[in-house]
Amino acid sequence: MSFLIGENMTGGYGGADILHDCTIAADQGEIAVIVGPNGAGKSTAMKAVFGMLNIHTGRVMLDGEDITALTPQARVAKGMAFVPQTSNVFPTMSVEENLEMGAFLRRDNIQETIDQVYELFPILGDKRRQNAGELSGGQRQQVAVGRALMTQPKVLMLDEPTAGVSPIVMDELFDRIIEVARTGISILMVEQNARQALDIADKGYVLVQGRNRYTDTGQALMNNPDVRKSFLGG
Amino acid sequence: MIKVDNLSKRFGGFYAVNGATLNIATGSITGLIGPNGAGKTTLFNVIAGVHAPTGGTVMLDGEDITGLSPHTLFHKGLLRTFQIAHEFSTMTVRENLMMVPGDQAGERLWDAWFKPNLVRAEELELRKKADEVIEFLEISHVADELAGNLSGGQKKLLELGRTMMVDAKIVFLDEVGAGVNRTLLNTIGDAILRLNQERGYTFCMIEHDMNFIGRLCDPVICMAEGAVLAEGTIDEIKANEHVIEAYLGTGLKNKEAKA
Amino acid sequence: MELLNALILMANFVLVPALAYGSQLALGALGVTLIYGILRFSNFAHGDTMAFGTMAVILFTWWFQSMGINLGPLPTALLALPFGIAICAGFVLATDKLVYKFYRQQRAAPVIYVIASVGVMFVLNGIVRFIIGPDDQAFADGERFIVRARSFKEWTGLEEGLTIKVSQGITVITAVLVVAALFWFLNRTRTGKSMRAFSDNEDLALLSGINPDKVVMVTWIIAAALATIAGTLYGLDKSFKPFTYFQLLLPIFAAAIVGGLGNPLGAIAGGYVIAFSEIMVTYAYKKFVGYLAPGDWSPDSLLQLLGTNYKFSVSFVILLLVLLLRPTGLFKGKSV
Amino acid sequence: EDVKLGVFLGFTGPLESLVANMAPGAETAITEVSESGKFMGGSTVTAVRADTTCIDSAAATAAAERLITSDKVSGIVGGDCSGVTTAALTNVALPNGMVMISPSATSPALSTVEDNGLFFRTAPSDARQGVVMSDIIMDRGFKEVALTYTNNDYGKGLADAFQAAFEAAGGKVTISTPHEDGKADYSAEVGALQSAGGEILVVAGYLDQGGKGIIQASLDTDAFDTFVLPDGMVGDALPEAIGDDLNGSFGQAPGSDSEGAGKLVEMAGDAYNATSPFSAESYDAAALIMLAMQAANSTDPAAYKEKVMDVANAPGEKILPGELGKALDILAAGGEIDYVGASNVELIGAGESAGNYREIEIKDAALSTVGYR
Amino acid sequence: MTMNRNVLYFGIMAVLLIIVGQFQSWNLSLSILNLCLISAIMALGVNIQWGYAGLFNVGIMGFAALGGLAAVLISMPPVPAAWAAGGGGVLLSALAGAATIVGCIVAYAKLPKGGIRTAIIVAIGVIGFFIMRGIFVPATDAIESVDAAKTGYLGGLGLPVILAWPVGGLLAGGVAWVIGKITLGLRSDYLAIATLGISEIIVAVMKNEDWMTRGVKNVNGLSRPVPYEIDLQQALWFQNLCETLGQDVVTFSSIFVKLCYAGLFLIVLLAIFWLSERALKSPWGRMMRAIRDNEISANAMGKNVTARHLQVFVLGSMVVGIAGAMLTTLDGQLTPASYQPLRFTFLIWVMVIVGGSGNNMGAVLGGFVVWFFWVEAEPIGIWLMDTLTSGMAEDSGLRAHLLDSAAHMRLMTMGVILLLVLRFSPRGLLPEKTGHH
Ligand SMILES: Nc1ncnc2c1ncn2[C@@H]1O[C@H](COP(=O)(O)OP(=O)(O)OP(=O)(O)O)[C@@H](O)[C@H]1O
Ligand SMILES: Nc1ncnc2c1ncn2[C@@H]1O[C@H](COP(=O)(O)OP(=O)(O)OP(=O)(O)O)[C@@H](O)[C@H]1O
Ligand SMILES: CC(C)C[C@H](N)C(=O)O
Ligand SMILES: [Mg+2]
Ligand SMILES: [Mg+2]
Repeated sequence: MSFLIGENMTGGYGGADILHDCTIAADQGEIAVIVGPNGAGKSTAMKAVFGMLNIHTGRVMLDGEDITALTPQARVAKGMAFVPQTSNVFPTMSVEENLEMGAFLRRDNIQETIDQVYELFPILGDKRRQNAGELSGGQRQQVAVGRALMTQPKVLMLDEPTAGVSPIVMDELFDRIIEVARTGISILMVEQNARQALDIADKGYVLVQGRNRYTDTGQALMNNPDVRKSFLGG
Repeated sequence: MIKVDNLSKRFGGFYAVNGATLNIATGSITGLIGPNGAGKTTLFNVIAGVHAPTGGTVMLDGEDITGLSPHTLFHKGLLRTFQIAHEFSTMTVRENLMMVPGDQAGERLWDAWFKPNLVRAEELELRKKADEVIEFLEISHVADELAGNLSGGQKKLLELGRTMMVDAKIVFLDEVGAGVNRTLLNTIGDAILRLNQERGYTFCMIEHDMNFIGRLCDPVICMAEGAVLAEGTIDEIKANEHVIEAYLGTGLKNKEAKA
Repeated sequence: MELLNALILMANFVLVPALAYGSQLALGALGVTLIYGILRFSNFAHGDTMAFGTMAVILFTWWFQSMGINLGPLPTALLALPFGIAICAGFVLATDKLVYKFYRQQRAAPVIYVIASVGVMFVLNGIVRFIIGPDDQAFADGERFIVRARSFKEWTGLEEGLTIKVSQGITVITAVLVVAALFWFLNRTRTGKSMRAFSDNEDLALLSGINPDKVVMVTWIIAAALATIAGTLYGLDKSFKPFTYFQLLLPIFAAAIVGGLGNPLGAIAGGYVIAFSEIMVTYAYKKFVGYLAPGDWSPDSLLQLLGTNYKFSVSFVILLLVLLLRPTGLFKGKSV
Repeated sequence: EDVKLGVFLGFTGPLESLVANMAPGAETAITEVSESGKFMGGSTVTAVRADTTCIDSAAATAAAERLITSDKVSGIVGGDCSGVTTAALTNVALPNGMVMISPSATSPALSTVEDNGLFFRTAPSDARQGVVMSDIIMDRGFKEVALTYTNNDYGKGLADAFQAAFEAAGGKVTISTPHEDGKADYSAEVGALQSAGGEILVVAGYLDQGGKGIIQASLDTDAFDTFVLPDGMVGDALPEAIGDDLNGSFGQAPGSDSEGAGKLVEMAGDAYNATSPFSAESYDAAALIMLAMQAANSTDPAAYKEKVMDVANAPGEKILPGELGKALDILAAGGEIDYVGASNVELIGAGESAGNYREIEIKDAALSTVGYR
Repeated sequence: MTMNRNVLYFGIMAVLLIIVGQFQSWNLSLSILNLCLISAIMALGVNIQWGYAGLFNVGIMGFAALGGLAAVLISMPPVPAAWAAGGGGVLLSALAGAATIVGCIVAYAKLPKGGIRTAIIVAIGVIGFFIMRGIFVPATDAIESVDAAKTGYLGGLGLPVILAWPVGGLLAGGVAWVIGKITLGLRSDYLAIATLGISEIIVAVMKNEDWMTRGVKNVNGLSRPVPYEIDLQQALWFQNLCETLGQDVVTFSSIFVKLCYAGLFLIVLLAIFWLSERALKSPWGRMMRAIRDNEISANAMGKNVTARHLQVFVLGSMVVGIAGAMLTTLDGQLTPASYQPLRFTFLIWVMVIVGGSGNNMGAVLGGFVVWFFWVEAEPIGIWLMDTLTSGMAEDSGLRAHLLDSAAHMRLMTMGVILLLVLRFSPRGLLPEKTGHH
């Protein structure tokens, strides 16, 4: 059993089900990447794992504990962190305050972590006093990831963290993710920059219409011609 | 077609665009790249009339369009998409598309009240067109869904779809590719090429996916710190040291260690 | 001498009253602005919340008075204030539970909250009149004046007097303290920041482990405290009458908006802008000019820019001018 | 048989606190008559309240409509404010042929309103009060006054009447400025009034509304120390609230030498304050309607409207509050009465109070009557 | 489904009115109905602005008041003595005012930009203002002293009052155009308070410019578009009619008059409803919804947001103005002091939201329901108190207190009803249909 697993999840936003018997999981120190066409239900699956959506069948387990019934805040307290795909910053708060909010539940000194984030994304250090709402799209994305890193989580969930960031920052980001994973943290990530992502992934999921279509190691999926053609852009 | 001359835009004490000068040739697909915060989106916003420039001019086909409002520019054939999708979230996908064309008779109150037949005929036409676009973008199954309920990528597609509803002269695309599935992005790339070749649209697109840029764009302009850093073909740009240092980078460092 | 007289005249009829009135508006506007800033709607029930809180304070004051407890020169109401705040907070929290919570869960549009608050306003209106009646209620005691015009004249030998009331002094000081405290709270403390975060992006606040129920609760408690303080100070200075508190709503909103909704500093600035413009534009400068003019000459006309019947209009014209230059108020407020 | 009377006053709105003492005034008369058992051969009378809101004509019209057509009242005591009274009169009472006796609508315009003889008031027109007030001020030797009035038909009408009378008598009004009731702050008004100057300040307002606010602020800033108080300002509440500072201020209110007012105060006891403005007039308005019914021996407005003036004026036995039973007896026996009531009612012209005024002065923080005019 | 809801709710409304008719009186029921009709029109006006375009206009009161002003200016007879005394002066000062404004505009256009230009414009403005006042004040004083108790104003044109309805619309629309030009750049609550302020200013002017409106002295005795009850009662044909119907002449005369009003109001309501509905369901409506949804995007899609906002602001205000003129006509008098934001602004908003914003049917229903309870809340409150206290001892203090407070229960009842409706259908009784085309 994996450290984090959303098992056989079925559910949606109140209308028709979006997810059908969908399973995603990540083990400690492991990077799991979800790919799939737009509207496949990737973000929905992430939200389901984070408890922001009702699933009527299936369950979510963290470290052997069933957390299906917990609220999102409670999951944060259990060491999960999530970067949503859209509206993922506090627009009228400064960059630094955004980061502080990421560490809201932490009681220790957070300055060190803040400095680490600034090191990772130097532009944020320059703009620490600026409101996040005034940042460029890519800068915002960096704030969002930075905010999640502030939690010092056990599980880090990222919904398209590289959307809109420049190649150099994307590389930095993936580098950092690998580092983070190496410290034993589970990473669950949705990506459309799929090839780069699968390249560093231990495990990959291809989701189509709310169902698991392929599940394999990152490399295996990359080498699967069907997957390449239909989902990775050839 | 578009001539941007020494354009600048200041926010508070900070110059987001700082003396940018560039040309977009008629019939080209010009790529615009640059690090996050280089001022690309701001440049678009100034050209498209969302922000008034602090200095400099913008010309469209020899006409000074500096500071004109977005809706005026729309009628001059200048369209743009938004980096952060700006769909009409309480309207259906189809309505989002049908509202785009300008000069609809039904948008004039008098005709809406007293010329129902005219309006009805026009609506049929619009609907057909909208359905074609929907089909093309592979979002038929959500055609009657509220746009606010679309997935992130679908919203991006809708954003692009709106520019396809009218005959534009020049279209500014702000990261249409971000968050779009790569397979679909290829299809979109084909569409852009087709619009460019068959209908003569000029494109200027911001993108961070170098493959996508490489496939479509010539020339490519790289911005940094509010000004143009380099311009050239994709290969020239890829080889430019400044661009590599500021933007492209040299790949993953940790990958090997990990394996 | 004449110059001094002129200055004292202005101080007595313009500066002091405008400062006091401005502070009263500011305290009210703070509550409005806080709710707007955090819970993102214009709370039309605020005037009546002020009335409710003040009513609670009055009842306690009476009780204390009847037991002979007092604060010497200061009004007993100050002693009753914490109790009034507690009751008002309890009531407001109950309202939230019964009314607003539902819309929060529904993620209703701000206008729905606004209209719901109109409903709450109606209900509060009835409750307050039901408990304490529609009449004026006297509850001020202690010393009334810090400086009194007549004594002032005697001391200084000037023709003009200067009055500063205890209630005015308390009001101005409280307003400044409260703003400073609120500003500090929102921008420097963890809870304060989490409240701003909640208002910025509710979902993301959840994802950061911020407890929305706590944010909402704290917001309402502070708002109730502000309302009670504002209402009590106003009542001490003028008088308590439920209908007047409803009428206060308009200038209070004007103040909050001029300053920029959601910004505590804006509320203070807005309060003074409204108060000073009301008083200065409609003031008759006849006497003032009379003192300054040489000899015994004094102007025939009143030298009044506009009659006081237009004083409300004046403050709204100023408001408009401010908004035209700065569409979200002096201090860059929010807008939903 | 049970006869219903409408008590049509502003229970909510800006005059709600005055009405709190007016309605019981009217209801005292109603209970008195009803309990006497002598009304129209033993009929009872009940009061039906309806809200004029004082300001909202539409709501007032609807309420009057309800009283007449649904509650089927036989007469209406009210309305209170001149504006809504006019609306209810022209829109509802007139078409339905209903009698209205207002205790407090004092606008001069109501003297000439078209009413088919259906409208009366136990309050005098402000045209008269203006003259009386001017005389009082002149007699005390003041020649220059500042004037502020509550910005409604009552305040404006009274202020105009006063200013005309005062200036005709050679006085000077340095400034005449309105104030809105129920507003948060009156510093601006007081500043302007003080600057304009004047020996005393005439406050044509309401004692628990802006009028009080103006006086309080004037005293606090020492802008004025003597005030002239017309009817809307006369009441115990004012000296009670303000205290010794008000000593020396003076004014007038409808009223007369009669013991009637005192009687009513006795009858009211602690239940309400019968010295509050228009409380006495309310009692009288209700009494008049019932007495006129008795005289006509009919509850049909068309019949008893003719009798209102008869019972109100001489000749006949004088009737004070508390003596309604006696009056009913006399009328039943075919005799004549001259209703004096709590406010010394004397109806003149088109059926409005002649205007007897009680001159008052504040002494030792209390109202005291110093004469009658 | 929605069709059924429409029928259901309007059916309930009809039943309520019938109950009032049966148990209270038909007169009352009809006068409630008339106000319901007017309220429905006002609610439609607000719905056009808010529901279609998302304009938070809280200045309804001002436009209703302007409609009322139109009723006076159109229908009251002119006062020749007042015209003689100061009519010329008022016109002259208006000319002076216009000249000042033109002067400022010319100076703005002709002179080069800079400090000097500003100074000259300010100078022209200030001098013009004082010249204007110099002519204006004596003229209005003269007008106001012409038989102040009865006239003291210029009077109107003496035309049939029904003309005032469209004129009221035009007047309100014209003023809305000016206001819109100034304020429509503002967003949400900022626009709200700006319009609220302007409406207060409009009412303040009507309250204080006696030469035009008689101010707080009110204008009474406006003429009517329908017969007078007294005349009917005397008319032979009417008496015969009553006889055949077996009705009391007096009662039936006022019922008849109310029916006439109801007919007129209904015609106006239906016309405005038809136009609104047609517009909403057309591409124009779609455009407005897009603008409401996202202005930036709509602008980028070629829609002239400012112009459309202005258009819809003017249209909505016109509708409110028409309703305002109708209301004043029904009242038969103009009482400027009665224009209170609670009654004329918030109550109308409550109607729109309770009914369901964005939906014309909803707005109309809201107008009906809310007005009905606004009027009936009082008897309901009293009845409630009576029932509550019926168990208590006759002389219990609490009972007396409760009964005394009954009148205040009106607002409370209203509040409770409002909260209940919003609770059980948060988007209004008849919510806007989204996702329809
Ligand atoms: N409203 C604003 N106020 C202040 N600064 C702003 C504002 N908008 C943008 N900026 C700043 O201007 C710079 C340029 O932003 P812009 O959005 O144009 O970047 P970009 O090149 O599009 O970047 P990206 O690739 O991340 O989208 C950024 O540093 C940003 O912080
Ligand atoms: N709030 C919502 N309410 C109703 N339906 C929704 C909502 N959000 C998403 N959906 C629907 O659920 C489906 C899956 O959406 P989801 O956001 O999970 O897609 P995704 O796989 O993340 O796509 P993308 O790559 O474009 O982000 C879509 O068809 C979308 O229309
Ligand atoms: C209750 C009263 C004081 C009313 C006032 N006399 C009026 O005519 O409006
Ligand atoms: Mg997604
Ligand atoms: Mg950008």
